[in-house]
Amino acid sequence: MGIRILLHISLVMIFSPLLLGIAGKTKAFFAGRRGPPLLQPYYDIGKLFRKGNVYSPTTTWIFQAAPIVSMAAVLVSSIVIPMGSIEAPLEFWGDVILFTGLYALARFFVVIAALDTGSSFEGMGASREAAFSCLAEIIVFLDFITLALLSQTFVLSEMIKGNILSSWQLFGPALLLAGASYFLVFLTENARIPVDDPATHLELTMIHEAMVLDHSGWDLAYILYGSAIKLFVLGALFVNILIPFHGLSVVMQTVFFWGGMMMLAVGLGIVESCMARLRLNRIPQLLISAFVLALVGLFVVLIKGV
Amino acid sequence: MELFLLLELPFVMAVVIFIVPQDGLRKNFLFLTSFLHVFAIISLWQRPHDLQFNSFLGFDALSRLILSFISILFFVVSIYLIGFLKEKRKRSNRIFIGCLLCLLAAMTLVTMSRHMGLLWIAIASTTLLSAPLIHYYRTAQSIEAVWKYLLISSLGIALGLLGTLFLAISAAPIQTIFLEDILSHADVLSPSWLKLSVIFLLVGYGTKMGLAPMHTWKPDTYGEAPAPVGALMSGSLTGCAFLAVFRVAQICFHAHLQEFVSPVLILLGILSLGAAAIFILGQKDFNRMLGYSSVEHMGILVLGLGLGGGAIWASLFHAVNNAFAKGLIFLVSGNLYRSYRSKRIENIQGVIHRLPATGIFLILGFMAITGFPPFGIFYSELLILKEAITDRRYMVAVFYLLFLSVIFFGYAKIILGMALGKPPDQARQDTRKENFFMIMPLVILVIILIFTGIFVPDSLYHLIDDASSLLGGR
Amino acid sequence: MIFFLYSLAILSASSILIILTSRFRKISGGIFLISTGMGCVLALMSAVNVLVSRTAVEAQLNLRLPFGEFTIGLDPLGAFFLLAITVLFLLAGIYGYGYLKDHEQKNLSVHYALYQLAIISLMLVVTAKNAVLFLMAWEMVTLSSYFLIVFYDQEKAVRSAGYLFLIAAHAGTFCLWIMFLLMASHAGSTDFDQMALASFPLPLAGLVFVLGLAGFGVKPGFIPLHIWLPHAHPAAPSHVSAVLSGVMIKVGIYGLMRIIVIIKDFPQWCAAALLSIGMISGVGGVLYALGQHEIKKLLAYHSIENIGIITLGLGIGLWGQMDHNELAALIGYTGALLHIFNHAVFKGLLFLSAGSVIKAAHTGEIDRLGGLLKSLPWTGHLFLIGSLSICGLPFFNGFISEWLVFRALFEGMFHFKMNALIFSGLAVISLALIGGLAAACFAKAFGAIFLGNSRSTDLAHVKENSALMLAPMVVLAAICLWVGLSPGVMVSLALRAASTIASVEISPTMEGVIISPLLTVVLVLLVLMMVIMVLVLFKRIAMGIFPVEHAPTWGCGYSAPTSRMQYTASSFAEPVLRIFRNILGYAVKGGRPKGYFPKAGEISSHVTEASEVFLFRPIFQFIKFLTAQLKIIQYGYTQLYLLYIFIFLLALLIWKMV
Amino acid sequence: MWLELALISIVFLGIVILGNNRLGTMIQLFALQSLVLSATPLLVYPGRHAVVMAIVTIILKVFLMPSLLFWAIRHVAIRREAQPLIGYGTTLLLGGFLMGVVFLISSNLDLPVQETSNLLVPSAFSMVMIGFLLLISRFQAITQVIGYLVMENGIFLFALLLLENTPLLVEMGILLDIFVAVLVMGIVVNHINQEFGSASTINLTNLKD
Repeated sequence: MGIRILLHISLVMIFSPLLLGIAGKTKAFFAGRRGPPLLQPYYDIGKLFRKGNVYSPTTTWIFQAAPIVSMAAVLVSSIVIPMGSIEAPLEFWGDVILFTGLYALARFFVVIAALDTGSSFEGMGASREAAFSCLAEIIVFLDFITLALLSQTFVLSEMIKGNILSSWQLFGPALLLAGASYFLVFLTENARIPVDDPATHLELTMIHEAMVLDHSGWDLAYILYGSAIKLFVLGALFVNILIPFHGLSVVMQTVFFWGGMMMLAVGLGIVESCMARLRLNRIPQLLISAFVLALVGLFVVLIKGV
Repeated sequence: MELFLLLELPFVMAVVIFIVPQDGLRKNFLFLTSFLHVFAIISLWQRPHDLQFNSFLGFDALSRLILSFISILFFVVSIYLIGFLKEKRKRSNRIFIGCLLCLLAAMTLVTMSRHMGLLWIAIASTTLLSAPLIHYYRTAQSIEAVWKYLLISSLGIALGLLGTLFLAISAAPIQTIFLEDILSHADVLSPSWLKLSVIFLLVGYGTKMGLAPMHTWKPDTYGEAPAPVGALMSGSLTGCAFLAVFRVAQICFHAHLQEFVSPVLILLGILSLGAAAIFILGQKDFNRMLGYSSVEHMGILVLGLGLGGGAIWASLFHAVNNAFAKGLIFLVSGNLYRSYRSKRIENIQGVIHRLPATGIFLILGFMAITGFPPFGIFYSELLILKEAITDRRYMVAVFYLLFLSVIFFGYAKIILGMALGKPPDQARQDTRKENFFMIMPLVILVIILIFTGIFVPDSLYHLIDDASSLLGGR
Repeated sequence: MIFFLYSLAILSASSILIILTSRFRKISGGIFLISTGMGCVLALMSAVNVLVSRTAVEAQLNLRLPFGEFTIGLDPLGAFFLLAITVLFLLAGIYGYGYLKDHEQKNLSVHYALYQLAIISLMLVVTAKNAVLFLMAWEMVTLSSYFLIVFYDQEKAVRSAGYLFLIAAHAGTFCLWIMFLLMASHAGSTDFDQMALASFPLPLAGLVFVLGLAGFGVKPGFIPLHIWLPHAHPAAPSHVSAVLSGVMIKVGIYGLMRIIVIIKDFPQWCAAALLSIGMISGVGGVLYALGQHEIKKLLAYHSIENIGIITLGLGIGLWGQMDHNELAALIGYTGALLHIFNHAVFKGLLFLSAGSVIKAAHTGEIDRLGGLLKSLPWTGHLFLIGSLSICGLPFFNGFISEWLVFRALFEGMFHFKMNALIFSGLAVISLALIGGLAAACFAKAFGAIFLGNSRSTDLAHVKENSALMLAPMVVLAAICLWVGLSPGVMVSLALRAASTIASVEISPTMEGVIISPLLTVVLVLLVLMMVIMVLVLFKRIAMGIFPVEHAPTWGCGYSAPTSRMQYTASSFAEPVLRIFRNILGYAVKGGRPKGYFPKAGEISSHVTEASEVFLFRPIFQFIKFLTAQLKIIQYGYTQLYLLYIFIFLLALLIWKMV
Repeated sequence: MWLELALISIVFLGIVILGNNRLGTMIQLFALQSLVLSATPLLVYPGRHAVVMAIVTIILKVFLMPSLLFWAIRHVAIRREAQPLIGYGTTLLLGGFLMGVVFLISSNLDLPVQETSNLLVPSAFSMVMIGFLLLISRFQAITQVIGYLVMENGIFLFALLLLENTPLLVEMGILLDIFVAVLVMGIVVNHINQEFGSASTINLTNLKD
C-alpha cells in the first residue's frame, strides 16, 4: 500500500507542471505567437531551485513553513483520487471531508504567511483569498452532496467509479450543472483568469499572486509547484466526474483520462485568452451564481427521487 | 406558668420600664424579657400541640408555629437593639421600649386567642402599639408615615370589626363566636351573612397584612421606620395578620366555601405581586423597596392559601422563611443607614469593600428574599408553582412567574448595584467599625435561615404538616 | 462513586478553609491549588472508571427537604461532562492562581472560594438525579459564575455585564421551573428515573421541548438568547471566561440531553427546530465574530458558533433516534459530545492565551497589537494551536468532532425522507460555511495579533508570562494534539456516553464502523508529516548551499512604509462582511478626509448586534416605561389610598355577592 | 317606635356633620350623636347588660373623646376647613346618593336574626358610608378623626343587633380599642401641628414614588 501511495505521488509530481505548459501553449496559439516551450514550468521550477532565499526580518518561521505545508497538503490530498485506470491508494468513508480539510489547512497557512510579512499588499491578497474561499468551499460541498445522493455512498472513489455511467443517462442535467459549478470553483481555487490573473504582477488586482509576493528562491519554487499540483489534482477530480469512462478496458480508461486532462488544459487556455479579469466585487456574484447552479443540480436530483 | 411568661410578663416589664430611669438598664430588661419569652415557647414545644389554657386562650399547631418565629425574631431584634440604642439620643427611649414590650404581648395574644372578637382586639392593639415605634426619628416624613399608617390601618380595623360582627350575626343560631364552636357547627351558619363577613374580614385583615390594593401604607411606613422596627413589623406583625387570614380561610374551609374564597385569595396574591413588581423595578429608596418586597411575599403567602393542597404547606413554610429573611435584610439596611447616613440608592455604593461583614450579609439577604437555593423561599416558591400547574391554573402560573422575574430584575439592579462598585469616599467618613451587637443577630438569622432552608428539623416539619392539615392541606 | 463524594467533600471543606485563612495570602493560595487539584483528579478518576466500566453508580444525600430524599448518580453521560469539567477547571485554576498572583490589594480568597463553589455546583448539576437538586445546582452555578464575572467590579461595564448575565440566566431558570414541574406532575415524582418510566404524550413532549429550549438555551447562547455572552466574557478575568465558555455554557446542552434521555420520543419538528437553531447560531456566531475586534469578544462569539455545531450534532442525533436509525443517532450524539469536550479544551486554551496577551500587552484591542510572536513566543504558538483546532483543520481535535458531525449529517441524507434530507443538506452547507468563516476569522485574529510588526509602539517592553500560566496552556495544547492524532480513545468514550442518550446498546461491529475511517485519516496525516519532513530536509540542504540574505519586506517601491499601514483586523474582515452586510448591519463610519485642509480623519466599522438592539433592549425599555407610568398609584394623598380600599371592597362585593 | 326615631336622628346628625366645616361644632355634634346612640341599647333590649353598656358608652364617647379632641386642637389656629378636597355641596350629594344605594341593598339582604326594626341595618350602613366620606373628602386631620369615629358609631349600631350574646368583655375591649385609637390619633395631630404649624394634611403628601 506504501508503494502505491509513492507511485501515486510521484505520478502527480511528474505530470502536474505539464498542464501549465499546455495552457501557456494554447494561450500563445490564440495570441498568434509561438509562446514558451511546453516544459517551461519545469524550467522555471528548476531555475528557482538553484536560487538563494531572501527573508524580511519581520517574518517568523511561519513564513518559511507555509509553502512547505501547502505543497505537502495538496500533494497528499491526491492519494484519495483515482487517476484513470490507477486505483486510489486509500479510500474510506468521509475522505472528501479530509480532502477539503487539507485544502483548508494549506490555505490557512498561506494566508497567515502573507500576514506575517507585515506588508499591506500581502494583507490585501490574504483577505480576498479568505473571503472568496469561504464561498468556494460551500459549492464544493454542494457538488459532493449531489454526487453522494446519486451514488448513495460517501467514499470518493466509489462515488466516481460507481454507476456514474447509468446516473449520466438518468441525471445527465444534474451532473452537468454540478460539473459547471465545479469548473467555476476550479477557476477560483487555482486563481485562473476570470477570478484572478496568474500572469500579471500588479499587486492591487491580484489575489493569489499578492499573497506570495515576498516569497523567493526555494519558497517560491514550492509555491509554484504546489499550485501546479493543485491544478492537476482538482482537474483530475473534474475529469473523473465529467467523463464516464469507468467501465471500459484499462487502455481505454488511461487514454480517456489523460486525453481529458489535456483537453482540460486546452480549455483553460481558451478561457484565459477570450475572457478578461472580473472586477473584484463581481467575483462574489460569480460564486453565488455557481452556488445557484449547484443548488439547481441538487434539486433536480431530489425531484427525480433518489 | 408559661402563660404568665408569655402574656403577663411583657406587660409587667413594660410598667417596670416606665419606672426605671437609665436607658442602659431598660435595654437589658428588654433583652431579658425576650429571652424568657423564647424560653417559654421552647418549653411549650414538648407539650402536645392542642393546648387549651381557658376558653379564650389556647394553642393549635398554627399558632404555635407563628408564635415561635415571632418570639425568635423578637429575641434577635432585641440583641440588635442593644447596639442600635447605644447612640445618645436627646429623648429617652422609655416609650420606645415600653411599646415594644406591649407589642410583644399583643402579638402573643393574637396567636393565642381562640375567640374571633378577642382576635380583633389584639390585632387592633398591635396597630396602635406600633404607631409610636415608627415615630422614632421624629422627622417630618416619619410623622406623615405614622399618620398614613394610622389612618389606613384603622380603616382596615374598622372593616375587620364590621366583618367580625357580620360573622356573629351569621353565627346567631349558636350564639357564640368561639373558634371551636364556629368550626364545629360551620354548616349551620347562614351562608349570605358568612360570605359578607368573609369579604369584610379579608379586606380588613388584608389591610393589616399589606395586600395589594390596601398596601399603600407599607412603603411609607417601612421607608421611615428605624430598621429594627421595620424588621419586627415585616417579620412578626405580618405573621399575626397572616394568622388572622388563615383563621378566616379555616372557617371557609369548614363551611365548604372553598370555591368562594380561593379565587379572592388568588386575586389578592396576584395583585400584590403585580403591585410589588411595578414599584420595585426602578425604585430609588432601599427601605421603600423592602416595604414592597414585604408586599410581594405577603402576596405569595395568600396565593399559596388560595391554591390549596400542597400550596398551603408551602405558604406556611414560606411564612417562616420570610420572617427571618425580612429580619435579616432589614437589620442589614440598619447597618447601611448607620454607615452611609442615607437611604437613597445612588449614594450607597461598594458596601462589600467598605463594610465587608454587612456586605456579605447583604448578598445573603438578597439570596434569601429572591429565593436562591440554600434558603427556604426557593422551595416554597417552587412548591406553589407546582400546585398551580397540577391544578391546571396556567394563567396564574404565568403571571406569578412573570411578576417574580420582574421583581428579581428590580432586586438585582438595586442590591447588587449597592453591594459592588467603588465606595463613595466622602470627607466625613465616620466608618465606625461595625460593632459586635450589630453583626451577631445577622449571624444568628443566617444560621436559622440555613436550618429552615436545607436541614429542616423534623419537629418543624411535622408542625407545618399539622398546621396545613387544619386547612385540609397535605 | 466514593471518589466523587470525597472530591465534593474536599472542595467544600477547602472553600470554607480558604475564607478563614484569607489574611495570609500565601497559605490560602496554597490550599486553593492543592484542594482544586485533588478534588478535580478524584472526580476525574470516578468519571473515567464509570465511562470505562459503563455502569452507572448512585449515592444518597441526606438533606432533609420538603421534596424527599436527594440522590446523585454518575451515568456515562454525566461522567463524560465531568471529564471536561474537571480537566478545564483544574488547568484554569492553576492559570488563575498565576494570573492573579501579583494582583494588588484585591482579597483573592473570596474569589478562590467562589471558584471552588462553581466547581461543586457544576459537578452537582451533571450528577443530579432529582429535578429539584438539579434546579438547586443550576441556580448555584448562575450565582457563583455571576460573582466570578464581577471580579473587577470597579468598572461600570463589568457590573452591567454581570447584571445582564444574572437576569438572562434567571429568566431562563423560570422556564426550567415550569418544564420540570410539568414533567413531574405528569410522571408523579420529581426523580429522573421515575420520570423516565412514564410515557409522555407527543403534545406534552413538544411543549416540554420548547420550554427546554428556552430554559436551557440561555446559558449556551442560542442566537436570540445569546446577548449576555459577548458582554460577560470581556468583563470576566481570563481564567473565569475560559471556564465560563469552556464548561459552564455546556451545562445547557447537558440539560437538553437529559430531557432526551427522559422523554424518549418527540414530535418531528423538534429535531428540525434543533437543526435550524444550530445553523442560525453557528453561522450567526461566526459572522458576528468576524465583525469583532476585541479578542475576548471575538472568542465569545466563537463559543456561540461552536454551540451551533454541537446543536447540529444533537439535532441530527435526535432525528436519527426518532427515525429509529441507530447509526445516525449514535454518530450524531458522539459528534456533539466529542465537540463539547474538544471545545472545552481549545476554547479554554484560546481564552487563557488571550488572557496572557492582555496581561502582557495591557489591551485586548486587536488593531493595537501586532508582532507579538517574537516577544511572546510561547503564548503565540499556543494561540496558533488553539486557532488551528477551533477551525477544524486536520491535525487537531476540532477536525475529528466536525468529521463525526459531517458523517451523521450524511447518514441522515442517505436514509431519511424528504424534509429530513433538506434539513441535513442545509446543515452540511452551513457547517462547511462555518468552517470556512472560522478559518478566515482566526487567520485574522492570529495574523493581526502575533504576526507582522507591532502597530502601537509600546509593545517593546512586552515580556513572556510566568511558567505557572504557561504550563496549563501547554497541557491543553497537548490534549488538542493527542485527540487530533489518536482519536480512538476519546471517540469510544463519547460513544459510550452517546449510547446512554440514544438508550441503545453499541455492538463492537458498530463501534468499528464508526472508528475505523478515523484511523485511516490518521494514516493519511502520517503520510503528510513524512512528505513535510522530506521537503524540509531538501530546504535545509539548499539553505546550506545557496546564499541567504535579509532585506525589508517588498513594499512595491513605496518609499516610507510605516507599521500602521499593515492590514488590520477590521480591514482583513471587510470583504467578507461586505458580502453579508445586510444580515449583520455592517456599517462603516468616517472615511476619506474632506475639504482642502481636512481635519484629522478617522474610520471605524462595527456590526450591530441584531437580537440585542431590536429584540431585548426594546422589551426592557417598555417594561421600565410601563412601571414608571404606573408608579403614580402611590401619589402621596392618604384620601386617595382610602379610596382604593373602598373601591376594592365595592368591587369584591359586586363580584362575589351579587 | 322610639327606636326608629333614635335611628333617624342619628342619621340626621350624621348628615349635619357632613355638611359642617367648623371643627368645634363637629365635635359637639359627634358628642350629641353618641349620646343618642348610647340610648338605643336600652330601647332594644332593656336589661342590666344594656344599662352597663349605655353608661360606659356615655362616659367614653360623650365626655372623654370630645375633651381629648378639644385638647388636641387647642393650639390649632385655623379652626375651619377652608377648601376641602371635594366641595361641601358635592359631598352632601354623594352622601345622599350612597345612602340611597345602601337602603336598596340592605332591603334584599335576608336577615336570619329576629328583626327588631327594618331601619337598623340601613341606618348603620349609611353611618359607615358617611364616616367614610368624611375620611376621604377632607384635609383637616381632626375632621378625618371625626369621620373615623362616625364610622365606629355606625359599626356600634350593628353590634346592637346581637347585644345579648357577645360577652361583656368583648364589648368593653372594642370600646377601649376605639378610645386608644382616638388617643393616639390626637397625639399625632398634636405632633403634626407642632411640625407643620397647621393640622391640615396638605403638606403630608411628599412620601411618594
